[in-house]
Amino acid sequence: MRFSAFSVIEQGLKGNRGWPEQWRSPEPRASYDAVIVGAGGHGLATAYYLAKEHSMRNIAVVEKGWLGGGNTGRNTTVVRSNYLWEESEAIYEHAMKLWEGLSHELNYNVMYSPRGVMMLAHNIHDEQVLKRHVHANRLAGIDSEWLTPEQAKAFCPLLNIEKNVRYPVTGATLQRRGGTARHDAVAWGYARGADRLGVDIIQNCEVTGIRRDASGAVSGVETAKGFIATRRIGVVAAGNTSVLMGMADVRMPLESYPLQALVSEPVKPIMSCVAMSNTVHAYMSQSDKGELVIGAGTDVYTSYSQTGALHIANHTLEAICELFPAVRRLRMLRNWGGIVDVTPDRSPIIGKTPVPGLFVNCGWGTGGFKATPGSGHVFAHLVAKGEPEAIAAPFSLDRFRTGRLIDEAAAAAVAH
Amino acid sequence: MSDRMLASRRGVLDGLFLPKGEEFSLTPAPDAARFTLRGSPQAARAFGPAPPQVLRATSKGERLALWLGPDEILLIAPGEDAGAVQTELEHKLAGEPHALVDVSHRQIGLVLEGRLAARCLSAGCPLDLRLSAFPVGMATRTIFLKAEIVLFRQEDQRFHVEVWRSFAPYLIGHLGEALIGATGL
Amino acid sequence: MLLIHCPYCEMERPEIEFRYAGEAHLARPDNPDDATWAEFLYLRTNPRGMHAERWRHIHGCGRYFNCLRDTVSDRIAETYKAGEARPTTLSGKGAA
Amino acid sequence: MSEAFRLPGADGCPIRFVFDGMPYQGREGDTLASALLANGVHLVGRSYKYHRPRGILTAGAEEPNALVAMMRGPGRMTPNLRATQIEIFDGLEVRSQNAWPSLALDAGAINDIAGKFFSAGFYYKTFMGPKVAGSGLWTRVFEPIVRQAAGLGARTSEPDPDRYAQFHEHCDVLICGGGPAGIAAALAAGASGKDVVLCDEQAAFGGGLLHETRATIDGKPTRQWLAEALAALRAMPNVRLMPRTQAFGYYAQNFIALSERVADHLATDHPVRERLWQVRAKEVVIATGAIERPLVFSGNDRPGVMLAEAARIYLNRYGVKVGTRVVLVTAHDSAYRAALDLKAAGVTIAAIADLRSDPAGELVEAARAAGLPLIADARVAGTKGRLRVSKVGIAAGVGATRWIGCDCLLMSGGWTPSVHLYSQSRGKVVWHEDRQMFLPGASVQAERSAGACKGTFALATVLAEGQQAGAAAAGTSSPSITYVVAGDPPQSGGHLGRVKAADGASGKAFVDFQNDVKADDIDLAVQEGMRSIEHVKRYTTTGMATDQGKTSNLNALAIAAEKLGKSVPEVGLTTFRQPYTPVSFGAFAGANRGELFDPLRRTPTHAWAEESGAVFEDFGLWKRARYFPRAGEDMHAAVHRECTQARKSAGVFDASTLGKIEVVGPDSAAFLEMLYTNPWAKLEPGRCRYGLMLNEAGFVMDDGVIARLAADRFHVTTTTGGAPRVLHHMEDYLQTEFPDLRVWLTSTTEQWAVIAVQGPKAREIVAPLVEGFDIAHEAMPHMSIREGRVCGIPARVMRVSFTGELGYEINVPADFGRSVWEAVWAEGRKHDAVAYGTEAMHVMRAEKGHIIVGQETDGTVTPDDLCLGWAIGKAKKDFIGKRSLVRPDMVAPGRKQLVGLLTVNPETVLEEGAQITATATPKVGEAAQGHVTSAYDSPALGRSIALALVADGRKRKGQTLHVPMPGGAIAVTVVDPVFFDPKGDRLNV
Ligand SMILES: Cc1cc2nc3c(=O)[nH]c(=O)nc-3n(C[C@H](O)[C@H](O)[C@H](O)COP(=O)(O)OP(=O)(O)OC[C@H]3O[C@@H](n4cnc5c(N)ncnc54)[C@H](O)[C@@H]3O)c2cc1C
Ligand SMILES: NC(=O)c1ccc[n+]([C@@H]2O[C@H](COP(=O)([O-])OP(=O)(O)OC[C@H]3O[C@@H](n4cnc5c(N)ncnc54)[C@H](O)[C@@H]3O)[C@@H](O)[C@H]2O)c1
Ligand SMILES: Cc1cc2nc3c(=O)[nH]c(=O)nc-3n(C[C@H](O)[C@H](O)[C@H](O)COP(=O)(O)O)c2cc1C
Ligand SMILES: [Zn+2]
Repeated sequence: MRFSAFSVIEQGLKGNRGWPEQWRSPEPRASYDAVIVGAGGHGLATAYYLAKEHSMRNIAVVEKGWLGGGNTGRNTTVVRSNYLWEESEAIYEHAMKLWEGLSHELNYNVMYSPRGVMMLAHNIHDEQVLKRHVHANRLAGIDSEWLTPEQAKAFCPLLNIEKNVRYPVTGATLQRRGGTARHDAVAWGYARGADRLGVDIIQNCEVTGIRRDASGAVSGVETAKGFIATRRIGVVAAGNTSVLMGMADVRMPLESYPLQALVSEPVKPIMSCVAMSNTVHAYMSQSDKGELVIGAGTDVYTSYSQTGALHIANHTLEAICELFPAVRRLRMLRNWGGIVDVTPDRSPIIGKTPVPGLFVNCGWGTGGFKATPGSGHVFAHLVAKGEPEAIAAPFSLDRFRTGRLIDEAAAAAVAH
Repeated sequence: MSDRMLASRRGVLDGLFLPKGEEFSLTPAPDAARFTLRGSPQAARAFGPAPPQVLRATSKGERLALWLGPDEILLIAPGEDAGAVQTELEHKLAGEPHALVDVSHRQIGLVLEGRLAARCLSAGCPLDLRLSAFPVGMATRTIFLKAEIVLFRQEDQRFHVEVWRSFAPYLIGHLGEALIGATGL
Repeated sequence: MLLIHCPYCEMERPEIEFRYAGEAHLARPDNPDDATWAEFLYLRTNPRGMHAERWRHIHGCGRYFNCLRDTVSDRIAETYKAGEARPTTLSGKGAA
Repeated sequence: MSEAFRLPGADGCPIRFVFDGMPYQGREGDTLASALLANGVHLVGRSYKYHRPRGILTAGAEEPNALVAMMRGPGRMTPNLRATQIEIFDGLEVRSQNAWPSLALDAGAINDIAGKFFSAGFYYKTFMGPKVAGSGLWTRVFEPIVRQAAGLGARTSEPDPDRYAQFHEHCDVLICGGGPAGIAAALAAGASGKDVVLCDEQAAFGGGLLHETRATIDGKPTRQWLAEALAALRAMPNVRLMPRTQAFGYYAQNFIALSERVADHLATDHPVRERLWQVRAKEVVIATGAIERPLVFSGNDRPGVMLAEAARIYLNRYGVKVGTRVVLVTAHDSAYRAALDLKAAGVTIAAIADLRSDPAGELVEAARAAGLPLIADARVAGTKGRLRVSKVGIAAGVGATRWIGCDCLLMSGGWTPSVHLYSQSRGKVVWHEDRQMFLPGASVQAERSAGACKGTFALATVLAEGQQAGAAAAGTSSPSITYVVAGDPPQSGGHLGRVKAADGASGKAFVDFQNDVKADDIDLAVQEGMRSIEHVKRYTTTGMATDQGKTSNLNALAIAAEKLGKSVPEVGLTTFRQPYTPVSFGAFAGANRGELFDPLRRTPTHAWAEESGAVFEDFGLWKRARYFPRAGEDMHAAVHRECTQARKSAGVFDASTLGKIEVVGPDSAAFLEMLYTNPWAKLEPGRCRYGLMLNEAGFVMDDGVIARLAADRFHVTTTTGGAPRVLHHMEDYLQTEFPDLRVWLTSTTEQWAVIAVQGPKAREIVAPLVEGFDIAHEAMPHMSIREGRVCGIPARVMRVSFTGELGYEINVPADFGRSVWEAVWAEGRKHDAVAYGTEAMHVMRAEKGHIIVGQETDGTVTPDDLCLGWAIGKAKKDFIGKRSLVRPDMVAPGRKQLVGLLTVNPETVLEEGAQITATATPKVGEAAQGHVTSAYDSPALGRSIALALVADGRKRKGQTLHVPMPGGAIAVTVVDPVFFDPKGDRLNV
């Protein structure tokens, strides 16, 4: 059934009895043309585009838990494309273009909300780094503006721009097309879309092994629901990628860290944009439901526990209260964590692996939700064709051998 | 050189407000010479006090030796001894591989006293400061919020704290806040 | 906040006194080829289970040491001094 | 009307407060909820989605409905507080939320009628908008509407003036929850002499005992026993009682976070509003009790509908009757206690409708004996009443529905143990089919549960369990005392999920009151394929409100399970997360605000600069003088003057923030050989050398001048921001890669104040102050160091230059910095020297083509990229980063290299960070050739200059490139990065 205002009213009058399943819960078949491991946004989008654009219909997405329950279901939903390096700009902007039509494409309101993403500068070094981003983005045709503190305040009245604070706001960049989207809706929308194209989404089915034939090529996956034969495996398992690749004896340039987020009790709208500050390590937006959605830091040590330490949340809220003194009296409603897969250069890995038939899409770390449509789109191409398209090519595993890193961290990380 | 030229001292605490309460006082430690001594812990002997055990301080007369690490001892002596200590030690330790570095001006000493001294420290220091866990005579480098400190318990309710000079206002400011925060405790 | 036993201070101390320093027992190869060098620089075991890792008691005794921690429960099984071999008492895999 | 529903003889002294503008009277010890009920007020809020009138459901922290805003003056409004937790005080002012124009007539209530269109997840199904977003209906039209409608709490707008404190705490035994279990635990643990902390989220300790009027302990009325027990605990010096203190988070290794409400209940001002306690406990006892479950039937949300035990609490603890004519719907015996107590207080019990077919047991018989009308096998049709329940429709079995009049409807679906903290400790709860409860399983941390939170409800057993838990936690032998309890008849029962509907049933049956989630919303979620409880939760938002589903999660789970045809444990619970109940952001932030947010590091000469009108800049944690404007000067003018004068005569500069590391030991040189690209073995004592540090990936990490003081002693300088990182990096290699080297590192950054004197007159200025060594050119050549006295103080003087001028850097012990600076300044004045700041320093070093790490570099730049190949010891077989320098991409053509840029128009100063392109009008997506790293107006050249990283830059000198700007591209010529005095003649004088 197509979703529409009409169907909502029609069903409403019928007591909502007629709504069908948004996706089936099938048992796995013996074999598939391709198996995507991980039913997060990226994995589901991959399956969707494989079916839609590469007309592969005999596909399974295998998920150890519930679809969208990984980082897709626990992220702070910031969407933007104002990255520094051309390679990054290309892939994140590709995603941004897809976001703009995604609700329509999926016939599912993913609530993509281009409310503007502001990145704050607090000193001269910040200004140099952020202005460099603005210039790079403009050259790449990505909207990006420089704001004075007063303009930043006008755009986000909650922001404190007083000069007499420890880290006064000295300016900000603004990407107006940046914003947020509803995390769960993204997973559900892609799941529904893929399911309608015949993709089997198999939940509660952990992949426990990757089987290879004599030639070394993949021949299938061992799962909680038995062996599933396939010659193409796309691993899209975020924090668990190292574990999965380990099943094929592939060591990855990844470390998995707990990353926390938290929400406040809901209040009437007090913030209509996203504001972030690398210098004080905090960012905040307000969801449509009214709660303030706040991103905290990662713990310092690798871990697979989806919980973080208290002092990490403390530091985040110290910073939030400095930037937005009017929220100090609001209260934390819930605080959770996810496991992010971090690469040495903070850029993703989308590519072939030493194992024939095994492809990987990972390393999105703390920032891959925004890439979901684009990532799925290019990864589908790689899995279908066996070769990456231009946008994805620079993100190969091989870059760690050649040294051709795409270091998004460096520019910001080096404090003089 | 004419004494017009003789430079004068100006410490970081000059003109800084030190929080005080009925059950808490914060005072500058007496002027001191400080050295980090690296290499063989035995080297401390040359300084006076017995070589301190792990996480302990030893003293002889007005000279203090604090264990900071397996091969790191902080030596504290009265300010006027500065020159003497240096020459004396370098002489005695000649030939023995070691590092003696003057850090007299790198950090300052503060003395926290009173029933609330440990409580105020606990506002920023995550260590267990109960006497059972942090007895008199214990010394260690640790952290107070975002400032590194050296903490030495001299009496049940008396701590000697060393902090890098530029972090002193931050530490003192927070101790002041802590004292207010402890109202009614 | 973890409690970590520093083998030099011979005492459990709060996590924020320490600095995490990544996977332990990675030997710096001499005249390696590009692949081997990349392995040393970037490839990590990142196990789901027992992890041998380096910590430095930076706001304490200043020493680097090694630690066996279960990355699922975050429970620390053992800490040992830098240079000492990884204890064999505990399986590398670790209970998840 | 004043306290019409208060029992006669209530003694607490009267307190006046204001709710929605209306003055009311309550009593000392009241919560806002009990005080409002005493005045017959049930309607206190409007629901989130349908704006249905809502009353008070519970008497505690689990309250989903009665949320209000507390007004306390500017910046002190707090939204979403529970009326059941607010302690009233004279002058208290609170307002209801989410209602307009008023609670009684709320426009939003239209949503209630249109409800059927607002089924779970309806917003995912519409507002999709056309292909092009931005123009999307969602963003432009609907989202703003949805946002305005949503968001329960009132907005805060002003900064919060209050103070929040934080403390670390350590104890042997932490007991969370001060009911009978917790108190018995504290008595037992306290007796052992161990350090015990007992916290309870309420103002009074006692939990269930506070309203227990029937039972006796050791022959004493419970409340007397309680008073004596608390007195005993207060008498123990090793026991600490913390009321109003919630344990909200259970973290790794028995690290528990408590939040203490210090001031909100006070009429007077108090210096601290809340305290955050970070407790490390050797052992923890969880005694957090149980929460009563509502029943799910149509109209179960009207004001006047409340939990049975809550009514009993209001009656026995606060002396408040919740109504005059009460109906109870229950599946658990405990509601009969409420009925009996209410009856005894003169309240009419119109009916007890028991869902069970044949209710039995002591309490049931007691009710029968007391003549309370009992309906077994009851079913519910619904309730009536607009702003307050007036009727409830009940049927016995399949019989006809009777509409029974009442002004209060009490319900009890049984009890849900509070396993939140246990679950946060990473323990796995276990489903007990017989009892229909999730209870704590094995302990993962040093923790044990006792009492109702463990499913133990009989008071005697609760006390015994608490006592054992306390003793075990304290490591003492199990205690001797046995508590004798009377008047606590056994109680059982319970119901999960929907109540069977009587005929004629209609209307919404709520599961999650605050988020307006109905039973059929949960059905719908399942129907739409949401088979995981996690999906059901997120699709319907059940359990996601500010109460986190304390009263609703189990009903939601049961309804989902039924619809799925699965058992409750198969479907499972969602995750319990911190905080148990919401905690102020301010409490997490504590005193870390304003100047105390981060250390603010000032140099020894800071005050002088301040007095001299310097403008400062933040530089990592440091404040540094950026420039010293004179009357009427802007930055450009000041910097121009400072540069010009420094090159003409001399300038004095505070370089104290530079990192300094003393490297000492016989193997020092060997160590530096590995850490820096340059050779060190042959550097003679007394000489300095520029040092370049790489990370293992071959990228420039830091640089600085390194001076050799003796064969075994180096004075190493680092960048200001790099200092801690460099020392950490050095220690890493020293301790783990080269442990055999006999070298020791000591940070001396703050030991020395550093005063740089740069310019042709530098020597004349410094000479008169120096004792013990000769600073003449020959005696002390460029790049050398001397130890001696300056102004009579032991000092280290380096002859170095970042500006390209003759220069000295005087290092004196920090306390002498200010006074030596003044002496230097006095000498300088004789030669019209200037004080200059970081900005002039940047300009002058750029004129010389000197890089600044962090400005010319960004972690992706190699020595060769910076034309610093000369700084690499060619003969060295190894140093950190060496191997990486020959990786394929490091030697590939097209790398970005440091060059100078000259704009065609000398007036134009480029913008730092601007991109560089080959063409003047680049197409979208055209690759950049590089970017501008530094750009200034150069006084020495009388024109603008810039440094840049440009692809193959060294090969492109003379070429014209373009810097695209919003106003059009700026043409630039690629030149050598050294603009001024390339031969360095000015140094060697
Ligand atoms: C707290 C937090 C905040 C964040 N904020 C943002 C933000 O604001 N903006 C942004 O762009 N990004 C953000 N991110 C990052 C973003 O969430 C992720 O990069 C992105 O969601 C990754 O999507 P994914 O589909 O690749 O991974 P996931 O959604 O994690 O999906 C991976 C799936 O693989 C499954 N899986 C793992 N192992 C197996 C196995 N053996 N067998 C079967 N299935 C398996 C997992 O169960 C999971 O469902 C944030 C992340 C976190 C944790
Ligand atoms: N008859 C029944 O079925 C039934 C049901 C429930 C309770 N009870 C009675 O309740 C009592 C149970 O005793 P108990 O001590 O186990 O529970 P309790 O409810 O008496 O005490 C629990 C206490 O813990 C506090 N608390 C809860 N969570 C907290 C947190 N996170 N931080 C700080 N404090 C917190 C509560 O404020 C409360 O005071 C007995 O008197 C029992 O008879 C009986
Ligand atoms: C953007 C966003 C908004 C959220 N808002 C709420 C909320 O209003 N209430 C709530 O209880 N949880 C909210 N959550 C948190 C979820 O309840 C849950 O904690 C998170 O998805 C992680 O799952 P877990 O806690 O079950 O591990 C939100 C999560 C996200 C990503
Ligand atoms: Zn240590």
